[in-house]
Amino acid sequence: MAEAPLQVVERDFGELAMHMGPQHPSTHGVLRLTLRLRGETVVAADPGIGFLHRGVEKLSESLGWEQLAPVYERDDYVAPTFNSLGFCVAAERLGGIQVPRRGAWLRTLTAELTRIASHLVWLGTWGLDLGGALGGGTTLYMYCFREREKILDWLEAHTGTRFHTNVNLIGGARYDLTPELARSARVLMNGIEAAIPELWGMSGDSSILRDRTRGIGVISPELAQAVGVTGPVLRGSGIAFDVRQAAPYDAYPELQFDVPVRREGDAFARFQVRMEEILQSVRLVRQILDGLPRGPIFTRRPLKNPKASKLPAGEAYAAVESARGELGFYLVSDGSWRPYRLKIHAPSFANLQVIPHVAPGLLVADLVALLGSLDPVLGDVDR
Amino acid sequence: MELLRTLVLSVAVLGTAMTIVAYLTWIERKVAARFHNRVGPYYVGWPHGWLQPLADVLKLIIKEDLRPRRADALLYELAPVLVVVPALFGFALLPLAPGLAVLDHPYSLLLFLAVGSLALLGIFAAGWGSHNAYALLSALRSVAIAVSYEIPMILALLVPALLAGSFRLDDLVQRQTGGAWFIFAPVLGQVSFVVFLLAMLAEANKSPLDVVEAESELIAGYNTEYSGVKFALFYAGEYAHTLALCGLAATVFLGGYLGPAFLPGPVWLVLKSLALFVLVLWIRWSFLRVRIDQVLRLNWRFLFPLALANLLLAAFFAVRTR
Amino acid sequence: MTDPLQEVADEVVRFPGGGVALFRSDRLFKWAQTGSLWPLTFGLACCAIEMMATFAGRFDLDRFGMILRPSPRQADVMLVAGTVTIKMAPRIRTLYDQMAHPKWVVSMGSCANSGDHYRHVYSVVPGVDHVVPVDVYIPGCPPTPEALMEGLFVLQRKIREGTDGVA
Amino acid sequence: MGSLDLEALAQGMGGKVHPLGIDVPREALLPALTALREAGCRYYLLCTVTEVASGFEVVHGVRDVEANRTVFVKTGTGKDDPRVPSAVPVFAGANWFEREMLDLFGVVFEGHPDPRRLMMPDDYPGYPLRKDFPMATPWGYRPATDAEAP
Repeated sequence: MAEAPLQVVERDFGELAMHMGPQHPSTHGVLRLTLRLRGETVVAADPGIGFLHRGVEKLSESLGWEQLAPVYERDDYVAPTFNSLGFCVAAERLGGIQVPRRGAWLRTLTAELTRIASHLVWLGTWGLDLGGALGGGTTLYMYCFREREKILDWLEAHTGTRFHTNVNLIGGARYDLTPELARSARVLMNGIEAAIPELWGMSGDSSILRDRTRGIGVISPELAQAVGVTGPVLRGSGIAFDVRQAAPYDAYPELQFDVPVRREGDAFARFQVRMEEILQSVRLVRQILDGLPRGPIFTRRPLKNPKASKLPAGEAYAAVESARGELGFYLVSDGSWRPYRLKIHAPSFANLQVIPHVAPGLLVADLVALLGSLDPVLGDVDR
Repeated sequence: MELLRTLVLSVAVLGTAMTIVAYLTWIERKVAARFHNRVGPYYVGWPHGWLQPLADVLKLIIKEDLRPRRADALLYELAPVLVVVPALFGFALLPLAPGLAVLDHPYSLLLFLAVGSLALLGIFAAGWGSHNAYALLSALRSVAIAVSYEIPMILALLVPALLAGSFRLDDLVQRQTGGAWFIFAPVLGQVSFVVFLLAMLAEANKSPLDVVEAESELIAGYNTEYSGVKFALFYAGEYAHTLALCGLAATVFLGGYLGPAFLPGPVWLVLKSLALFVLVLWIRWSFLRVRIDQVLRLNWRFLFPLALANLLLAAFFAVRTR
Repeated sequence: MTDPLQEVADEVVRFPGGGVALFRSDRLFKWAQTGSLWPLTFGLACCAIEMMATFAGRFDLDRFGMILRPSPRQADVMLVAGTVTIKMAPRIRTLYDQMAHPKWVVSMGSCANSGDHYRHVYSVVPGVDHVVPVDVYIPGCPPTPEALMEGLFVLQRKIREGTDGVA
Repeated sequence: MGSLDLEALAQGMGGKVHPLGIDVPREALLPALTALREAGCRYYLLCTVTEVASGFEVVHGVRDVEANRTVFVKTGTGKDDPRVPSAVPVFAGANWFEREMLDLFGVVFEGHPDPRRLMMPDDYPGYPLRKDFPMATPWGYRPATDAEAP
């Protein structure tokens, strides 16, 4: 039988289409990245979300004003107190409700502690991304969670639960601060301040992390503004915008703190911004503990019957600086006992939009580093 | 008669090797826990989880043995065996006492390396056979790394071979009697030991060079699709491969079975290998992972020239003293 | 919690006169299965953060032989931690089918148990038991690490005494 | 960019000023956004839709970071033909926000590069956030029986 002619099949390797997620150790929750790869390099990345869409905006059209804060705390579950704080600030602006100084200062105290805890979760999970579950990354994750446990213990002592604390009320704070708690908070802050150099040594100082994150996922200031990224991602690209200074709320007008900014806009810049933010938060907490004013902590008692609490008709937009960025609430009220329409500007939602613009050209390992540096929380994205 | 001696010796060596390999998983989890200042396995086998490896292996054995429908049957089934056998073969070549080794071959050093790199075939067969994109990517990476890190490893081992003037592991150990371990050779010893250590990290895919099994990027790398006994084989094969390389390093650099008389020869070899294994663990649990192209760049730009220069220096040094 | 090995030990029947010991094999296998329960990392929402805190240094489930396995093939327990939405449910079912027998499911948190306050929302499956058969339910929103550990102990007790997981 | 420009801008586009920003007719949306962009509002904040009696009210939030001023540009659409020009050519950040509004309200954004559903499964019937959409629609997941399991 004649030898079959040898065919030289010249075939371009072409692109490998691949899903990363939604169940994937490093996508910070249920995010599905549809990747088109050529070898190891990403040609195109399209994030698919909605796997944790719990219809919070539809749900909030059937709940009273008093019942909504705990629901929003489950949105961004890594930094929960910011969500209920954002909603309360927006509702107070819509209804013109005054918050007593002590209540405002207490709300800022739990907010800044939650920011530290959230940044520690970010650093720990980023370590897992860059270092792997069976490698050095786990060591960084363990040390970060060890510090975070101390904060959660304090929050449990102050509010009764570890992180969904329900501290914020429309019109003030729910729990008062006892002298022992103030003392233990000071000890806590000394502990955190002592731990940061150690964590920095394990991550920032190691040249492996620098080589893996420098120059990766560079977001230019123009792209940052056009896409509307926010928080440490925006400040990592050289734009010094922080809601705590732009539209101060609660106790921030009376506190001194500076906003860390970096020019390079790459993953390492965002890393530096968040690490400095932890130190700023420690400074803020100390100022609050020193200057906590006396007086009542809320103006209106939380009403048992939700139908009794009404807010005037109208529209309002108010935002707070959450650990991930500007968390805004666009309230539309028709004067009844529940909101007519409520839109949440989720910081992670805006930050994730930058991936299709920045991902092409990165290696798969860089994509994981970029994703970690954006610090998305999928509950916040999907609402 | 000769066959009987080898048979008994190989059963003994294989038996101890497998128990040590099983307990390596326990050592790793305990050492890692120590780094994370937590406790590690404790309640399975009460005092300190000393029965944990038995529980893991037994559970994996009674797991369902499944194969994905679209997996390539031959490659998928063969891969675990292809990974474990070369790793275990290495133990046969290590000299336990003067003139006593399961397989005493004049070129045992080269034979060890040759068989050791067969494990790569198993990894690639697993990656390609299990018809899974993640496993495929991991298989491509493993080929790239193993091929590029073989060369510095061999060059690093040539230096002690050159100093000892033979490729027989037993001669190498004899040459190091009286505390003159090759690692103490003025410059050559330290450099070749470090080069070998780095190459070993990449070969046995331990972090920071374990890009092959990078969970965060590729779920579980080439063994994504394996469960039950086949996964247990992979798990044991990886540890056996690392222990064999540690044993080789101990034999070549730290004077295998030589040591003060109060402990018998083989025990010294085991102790030295375990010491090196803990060193590998120390490196593994404290550094983040290096990216795939940085791993290759580290090799071709730094490790390979360094190993070459070291070999030239050793050759020059050997000629002068001969 | 009596030491499982102790139970196995007193099951040993000393063969009269001979050095042979008889084990009832399923006791031994059950001891092995409870001794190395490998959960599948499956964090959906807030409970995932609490699950990570439980596997971290302070509560350290490694003491009971539990390491997190990323791939469903090598996992024994699927720990569903968070709200199950209709877009995620088919994927949960696929992952469950990919796991090798014997396998168990632990539903962590009231969102996975019954959908919690999102129960009547259009995009939420009211409880993961609509998707996969569940062995242990852990109440709480989120359940504290101690509650999660208690749930896993209950699963161990169930394996030791009750049905051998899902057929 | 003082508020005075807003007054002039609104008049120029045939709209009016309201407490949070300006209200312009549908056709003038893109010119208004481009004008705001030139005037310094380069940061894109959000896009939301509110269902009002006369139809849907689409709101785009833009901000001038230096002057720290946020302007909300509103435009109304009819009940039956919820069509609005897409803001993606002017602001890249509007992409996902508009896809979400399409998914939850059914407002069609003409000229949107990738008009797919964002939150709900692709074959989901109806638009959940509309007032007439019942809250607990039983389009739930029915578990695949073992026969269908892969």
